[in-house]
Amino acid sequence: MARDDFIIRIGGDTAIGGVISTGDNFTTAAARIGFRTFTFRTYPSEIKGGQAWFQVRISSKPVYSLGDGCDILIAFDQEAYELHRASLNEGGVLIYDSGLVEPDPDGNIVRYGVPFQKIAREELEFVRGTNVLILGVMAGLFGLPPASLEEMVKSRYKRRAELMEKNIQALHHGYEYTKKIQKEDRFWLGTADHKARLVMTGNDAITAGALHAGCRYFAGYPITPASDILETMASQLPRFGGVCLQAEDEMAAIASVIGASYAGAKAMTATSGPGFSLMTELLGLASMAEIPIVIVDAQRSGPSTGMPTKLEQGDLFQALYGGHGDFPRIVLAPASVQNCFRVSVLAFRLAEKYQIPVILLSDQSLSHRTETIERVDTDVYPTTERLRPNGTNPEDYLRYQITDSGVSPMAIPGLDIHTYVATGLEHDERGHPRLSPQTHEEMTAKRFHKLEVARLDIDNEELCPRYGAEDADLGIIGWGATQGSIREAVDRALADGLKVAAMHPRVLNPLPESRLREFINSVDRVLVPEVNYQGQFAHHLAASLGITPLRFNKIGGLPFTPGEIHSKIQEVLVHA
Amino acid sequence: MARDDFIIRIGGDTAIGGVISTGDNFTTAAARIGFRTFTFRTYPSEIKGGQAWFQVRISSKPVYSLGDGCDILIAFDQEAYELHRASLNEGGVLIYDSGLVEPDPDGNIVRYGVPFQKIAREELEFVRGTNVLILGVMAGLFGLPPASLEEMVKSRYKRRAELMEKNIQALHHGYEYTKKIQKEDRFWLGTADHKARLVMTGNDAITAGALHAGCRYFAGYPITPASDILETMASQLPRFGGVCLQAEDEMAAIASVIGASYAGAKAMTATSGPGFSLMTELLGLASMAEIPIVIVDAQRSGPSTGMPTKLEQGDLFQALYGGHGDFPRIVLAPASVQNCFRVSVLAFRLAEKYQIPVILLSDQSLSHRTETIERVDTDVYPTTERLRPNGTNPEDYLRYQITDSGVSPMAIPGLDIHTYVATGLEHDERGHPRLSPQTHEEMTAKRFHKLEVARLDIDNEELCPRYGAEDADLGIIGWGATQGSIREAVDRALADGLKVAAMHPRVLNPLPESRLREFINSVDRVLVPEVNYQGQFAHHLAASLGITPLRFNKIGGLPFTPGEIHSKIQEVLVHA
Amino acid sequence: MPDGTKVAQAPEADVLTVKEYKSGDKPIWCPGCGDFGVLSATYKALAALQLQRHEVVVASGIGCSSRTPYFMSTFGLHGVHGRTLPIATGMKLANPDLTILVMGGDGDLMSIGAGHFPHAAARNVDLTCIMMDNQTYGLTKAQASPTSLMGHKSKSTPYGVVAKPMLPVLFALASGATFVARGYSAKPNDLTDLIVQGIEHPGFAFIHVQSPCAEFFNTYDYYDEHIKDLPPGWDRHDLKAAVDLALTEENVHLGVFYQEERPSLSKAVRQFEAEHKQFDLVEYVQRFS
Amino acid sequence: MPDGTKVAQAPEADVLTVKEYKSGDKPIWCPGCGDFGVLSATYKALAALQLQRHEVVVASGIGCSSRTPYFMSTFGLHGVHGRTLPIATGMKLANPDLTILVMGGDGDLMSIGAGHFPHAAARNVDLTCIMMDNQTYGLTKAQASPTSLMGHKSKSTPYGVVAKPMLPVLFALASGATFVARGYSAKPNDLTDLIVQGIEHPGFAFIHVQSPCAEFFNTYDYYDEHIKDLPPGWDRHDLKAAVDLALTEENVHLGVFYQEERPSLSKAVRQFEAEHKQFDLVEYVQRFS
Ligand SMILES: Cc1ncc(C[n+]2csc(CCOP(=O)(O)OP(=O)(O)O)c2C)c(N)n1
Ligand SMILES: Cc1ncc(C[n+]2csc(CCOP(=O)(O)OP(=O)(O)O)c2C)c(N)n1
Ligand code: SF4
Ligand code: SF4
Ligand SMILES: [Mg+2]
Ligand SMILES: [Mg+2]
Repeated sequence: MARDDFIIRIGGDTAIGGVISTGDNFTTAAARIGFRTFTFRTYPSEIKGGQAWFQVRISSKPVYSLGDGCDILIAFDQEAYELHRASLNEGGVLIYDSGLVEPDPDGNIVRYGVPFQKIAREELEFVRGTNVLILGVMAGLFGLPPASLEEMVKSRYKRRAELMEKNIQALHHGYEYTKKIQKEDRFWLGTADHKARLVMTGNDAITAGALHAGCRYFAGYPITPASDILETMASQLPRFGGVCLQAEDEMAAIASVIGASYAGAKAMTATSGPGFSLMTELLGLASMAEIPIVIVDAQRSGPSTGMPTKLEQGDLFQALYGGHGDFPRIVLAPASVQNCFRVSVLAFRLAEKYQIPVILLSDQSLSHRTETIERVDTDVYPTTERLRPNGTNPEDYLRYQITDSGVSPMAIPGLDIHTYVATGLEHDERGHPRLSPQTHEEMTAKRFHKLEVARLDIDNEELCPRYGAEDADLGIIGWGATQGSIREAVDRALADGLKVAAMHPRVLNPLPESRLREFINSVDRVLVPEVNYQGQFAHHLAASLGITPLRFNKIGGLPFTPGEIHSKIQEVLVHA
Repeated sequence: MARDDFIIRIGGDTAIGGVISTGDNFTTAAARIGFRTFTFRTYPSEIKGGQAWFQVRISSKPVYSLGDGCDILIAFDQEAYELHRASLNEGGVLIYDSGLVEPDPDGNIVRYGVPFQKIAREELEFVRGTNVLILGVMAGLFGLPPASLEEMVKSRYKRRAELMEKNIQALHHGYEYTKKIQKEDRFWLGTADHKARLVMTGNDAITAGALHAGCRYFAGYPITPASDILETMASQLPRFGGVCLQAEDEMAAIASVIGASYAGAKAMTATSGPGFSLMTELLGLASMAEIPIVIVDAQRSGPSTGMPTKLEQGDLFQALYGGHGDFPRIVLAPASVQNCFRVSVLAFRLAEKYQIPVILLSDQSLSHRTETIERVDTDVYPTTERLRPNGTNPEDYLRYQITDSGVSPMAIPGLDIHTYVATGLEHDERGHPRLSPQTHEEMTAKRFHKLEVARLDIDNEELCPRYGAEDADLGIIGWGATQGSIREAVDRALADGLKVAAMHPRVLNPLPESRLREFINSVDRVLVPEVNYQGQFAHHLAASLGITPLRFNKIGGLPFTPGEIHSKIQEVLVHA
Repeated sequence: MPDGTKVAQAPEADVLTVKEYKSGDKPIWCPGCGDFGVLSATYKALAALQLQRHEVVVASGIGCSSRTPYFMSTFGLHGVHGRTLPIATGMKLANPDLTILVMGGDGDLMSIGAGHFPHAAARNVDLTCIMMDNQTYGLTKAQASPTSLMGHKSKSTPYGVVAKPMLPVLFALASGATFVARGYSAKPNDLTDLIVQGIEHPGFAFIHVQSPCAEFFNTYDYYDEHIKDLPPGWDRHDLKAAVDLALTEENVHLGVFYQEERPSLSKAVRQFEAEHKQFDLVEYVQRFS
Repeated sequence: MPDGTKVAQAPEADVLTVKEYKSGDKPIWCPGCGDFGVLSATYKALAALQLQRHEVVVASGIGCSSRTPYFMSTFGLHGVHGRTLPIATGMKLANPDLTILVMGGDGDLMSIGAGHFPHAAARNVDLTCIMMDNQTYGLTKAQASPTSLMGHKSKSTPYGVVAKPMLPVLFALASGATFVARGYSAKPNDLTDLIVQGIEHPGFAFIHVQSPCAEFFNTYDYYDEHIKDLPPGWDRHDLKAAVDLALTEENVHLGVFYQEERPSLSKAVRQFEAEHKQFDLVEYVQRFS
């Protein structure tokens, strides 16, 4: 029986080039006709040269994760073949450049050797067309209508007729070539629903969410894997009436975001670990002076410079606890690309509503992978404006008024006549410096009280969904981009007859305590899988909820696969 | 019966001046003849003007804390009187400038009004002698031999004969004046042991410890309450053959400390919260590149600029968890001025032995208060040198060799011929960048393993003392400068017949787990008092040891008094 | 630019006098501190320009000089040490109609903040940066600062400063500032005039003010004696002359060293907005389909 | 200065050639990258001076250019973005016999590291700072840098850079650097000579190197055409002339703009040591009794 849910991996040296673009093009073409896709990409640390790889899972049904291993491996060179051969699933397909790769005999897989480079050079006389040639071969072998690819090539080279011509020729050459191949595998894309969806990366979705939420100021300093948020904001914000600044460093970036927000704009910065660490002092200022800001931290593998192109969920401690003194901040973690949009809008909602810094923790896999997502219905995500001192007599205006919610009206220079001084010194309700014990107690309580009120906004099913068995023995609590793999693992375990459930909060501080407690109380044991060494979320849950969860940690720069989590579930429930 | 353990508080506006110096002089004179002293001082945030106060507890027996309230209040002005009147204990003494202060009638206290300013102006014709006049009055009233004060005045003005003369006159004038006063209180300094002790602040003791441990490079940026470490290092390091640099900011300070240590020097920086936050990124570099450094964080009341002249134990989260990615660091907290010396030496020992950043958390009270301490016997605190690649063939040299202890030999440029590149990128044993999952796993484990080995060094009675009842119902776990108050509170509770004990680890990461577990298991309930809002140490203990301690938090810039902790013990054990 | 309706403005006094720009708070500086003169010049400059209080923001860092916002009835932000220029840059970009003053010390702007200064100048952010130079760290009690002279003995440099002092006017000129001037706190009227010009200048205006620390480093006598006006006939559009003088003088010339017109950052970025097709989110996400 | 015994030195080759200064690792730069030229000039300079490998430290930050230490057989430190100058300052102060090279990019030294640069120069730290200027951020793939020209369109500035470019030579001169030069990666022999002079200079030596990014901003044609030597008869001790030229030229003159003798930081601080009575701890604590 043909399988239309399969995983293609493409690997090769970036000096040859085209690994990522070949994958991207195939993905886009498939998505345009209604297939769901889920990609992953990883770059070498070298500037040029070194192995990159791209993986896409394609299906006519929704897909939630990268899956396990790969079903189809396309090896551009020998090193790629050697690096990935072990990941090829049984019954999988190896496609390789027969001029460059010498695969070992292996009866468990199907092999198609094609002399890609040779054909491009000798038959097409167009070496740069190798990638498109490969695309044609992929289309032919796995049933993607060449028309969809042709359309893409056309739009890409629409201003360079000659190149367009040559590429289309290469595409068809590859497609026709497959007629000479005896197809021995069972992977075949049937038909999809032809519904228009979006193919976005996490960074794209976060940016789109921010623009929708009303972000009109962005400042950032380039850093992998957050740079493309800066780049998109630089090109798009002026079209939305906003401003983007490439700052001289990350301190300047967050400082200017604080200034912009003080002056009335919804404002954001995006960075990765090293830059996030540099923002520590100013994060405290934003919290103390109660200035709403959003900080995206696209986590990468740390510490220090670490592995800049690899993923890790290693900045949670810094997000939750970084900075001197006691101050509140809100920490969010989107669980998928689709979810990035919503969580980005939520970040601005909470920042503006509670006048507090909000940290959105993404990671390298989420930043750069694409998913097909449903078109966002922006009406579902209303925007939020901050509380202003409307109507108050300026003489009576208390910028840091102690209120039931802890939130005080914030005047905007130029718009409100309620002048005040925002300050990082301890201060009274008017904002005047005051170093008395009582003031410090009251004001600290006021600032932290906002977290308690915010908790009520987020302690709900939508932002803390539960999945799986009602009467579970094992409860998995995950965060961030691991959601898809956990979900598939839970499905497989349920199919095994195991009683397992999962909860995946989007808000990590304040915790949705009642949902979590209910969940914890409903299961025998709690397992917290995360891509870091110390078990940072498990630590936070332990301290906050008084539990002692099982920890399941993976580091090394690759995401959890559903299979790894499934095995862990089995280990805990079956073999324990 | 005369009491020779009492507390003097002096308050007044800094615009008048002399509050702190009067207290300091009285303290030094008392200490020189063998009395134990324990001081506290707090400054206004204004540059000039605003209320400062000084407190000293004096006794012929060892003193461990500031005590409760005060027994003798010396009010320089009306505001000081009003600010502190409620703190004067029953049966206490109010001494006030009868020209400036109008005290309310109060039958529970003894009052001595003296027109200090008027006497200085009219009788001595030497207004600047007011403070010394007051000193003379204090000496006369409470039995401090005027000779000891005279000696101090002499040495202070040894190069200005005329001033010396006038001051000595003022001193004796004050002393003689008291003969006219009818003494109605019971406070009287008897005799002390005349043993020579040192009067040091915490900052002094930390600096002395560092110099003893072999610190030969210091860089810092001025910040209250750490500036005097910089200042002392600037004047003293050249005398020890070392170098001190006032850096352009805190990032430069820690960066240069990393550079100096790389180049072979034992190196340190000192800062307070805002500067410590700025060091976050480079802290990660030191840990990743395994470069030994010592960072003193003299905590002050945060967040942000907060209350720069007030105390708080609010930077523990930042010390334990600050920074992106997973990386180990060691966190120490001295418990008293005497203990500062030892812990400072320990900081270098652990840093050099484990090639790891060590954070020494002091706080504003410890930084600036003085205690009489026993002369340090430096032989008890041996210095430690780092492991070098002695004898290894340079070709085979592995800077980041995986060893049983996790510690690898570190070559010093110019001294060793084993060249290598220190790096913040993930790296193999040679130090070459390597971004493979396996390398990252192994190297992360190597780095964290050092904490496990270090734990064996510190999980002992000396560095984690226990105090109080053997069979306690309540166990108190404290950290840092709260030790003295906890100790006195435990003594009082034991005297009440309550079963209570305390443990006070000097090392907060890695935790002395076996000592702590043993202690926790030996008591029914655990109480963690700390001067911060979030209960940062309680949180850390909860997550690390799986306990749910009672939290007892105080904020506002003042230390716990023994009475406050005693009441809490009673509340938990008696009224619960 | 910020969303939100402009609140009906309360009737201001017809003419705003110096009094109106004062907050109720009494400056906490030491008697004789130069910063009093700078503050009063600032009040006067605002009054001279009749700026609405709610359209002015005074941003500062940490230091004695950085306390200024509390003594003004305008909007203010008292931030952290050294980051005022980027904070102010964000303010101006987000809300370009505001008048923004950055006020701080030699430590704040030239030591910990030294990395932001050349960039703010190069970008020509439209704001007025008034640096109160007392050649010391006042608030932390008398350590050396980047403008302390070589050999200066301070608590942190007991054997003397070994670094060459930074020359703020030269630093600003070399960084591309479009208005560079020097004032003296003890000449508040001249200083008022410079601040007025700085605010009127459409770009990055840097005013280096000699503002002695009466408490820890009293230099009144020195400056009273040495301060002088720029040479007669000074051409404020001659960058080379300005640089050459700044290179050699002893930080004693008062007046406008240099002025140039270059599009300010906030103007330039608004230009992008005008030149490019406006999007809404629906149009924008189109590109991902 | 560090404690610890000097380990007997292994016999080095009698004469050290370029080969000996190479590490086993092949540079990972793109073909044509200017940094190759800078690296080879550095090898040659070390060979010319016959420096012992274990007495040289190459310190760098983050960026393509900052990868240099891995390709050298000397000691090295590959730190974090922007902090190399203070790291190197610590090295030199702690261990003054070392020869220290700071190597990094225009982003590393002039953007995120801009705050440290003037202070290292003012202090005259005895090291050689080689800045490989490609007017872009190579490693993060082609965003604008502080030396990008106005109007330059990059991924992060799609509508053009609006800031005035920083002028590294001017910046160094204005900050008090005592040796300031410019080289071109495509003229490695001249560059070798500059590096030799920089290392021999007893103080802060700054060498601005035009080192094009072949991948993202290929400026070879421009520089091949425009690069020229300093005017004939150039007096490297004339600060005013150097500043005036740096102010107006297009970053194209090669050679030593300026050199001056001033006590270096490490010399100056050792002086303190010599001048003051030595203490041990017992003597020191005496003052607290
Ligand atoms: C990050 C940080 N480091 C250090 C300090 C301590 N600090 C406060 S003000 C100041 C310097 C003050 O000097 P300057 O900026 O010249 O202002 P002045 O007081 O002389 O007006 C310092 C170092 C701080 N608040 N924050
Ligand atoms: C704190 C921090 N911010 C950002 C980055 C990302 N980053 C790495 S290199 C670089 C700039 C590279 O430009 P440059 O210094 O000019 O070196 P080049 O690659 O051009 O040689 C940036 C922004 C980082 N590593 N650390
Ligand atoms: S310390 Fe100096 S700068 Fe600060 S207020 Fe006093 S006189 Fe002014
Ligand atoms: S990206 Fe540019 S700077 Fe980096 S290695 Fe390639 S050519 Fe050199
Ligand atoms: Mg100053
Ligand atoms: Mg560059």
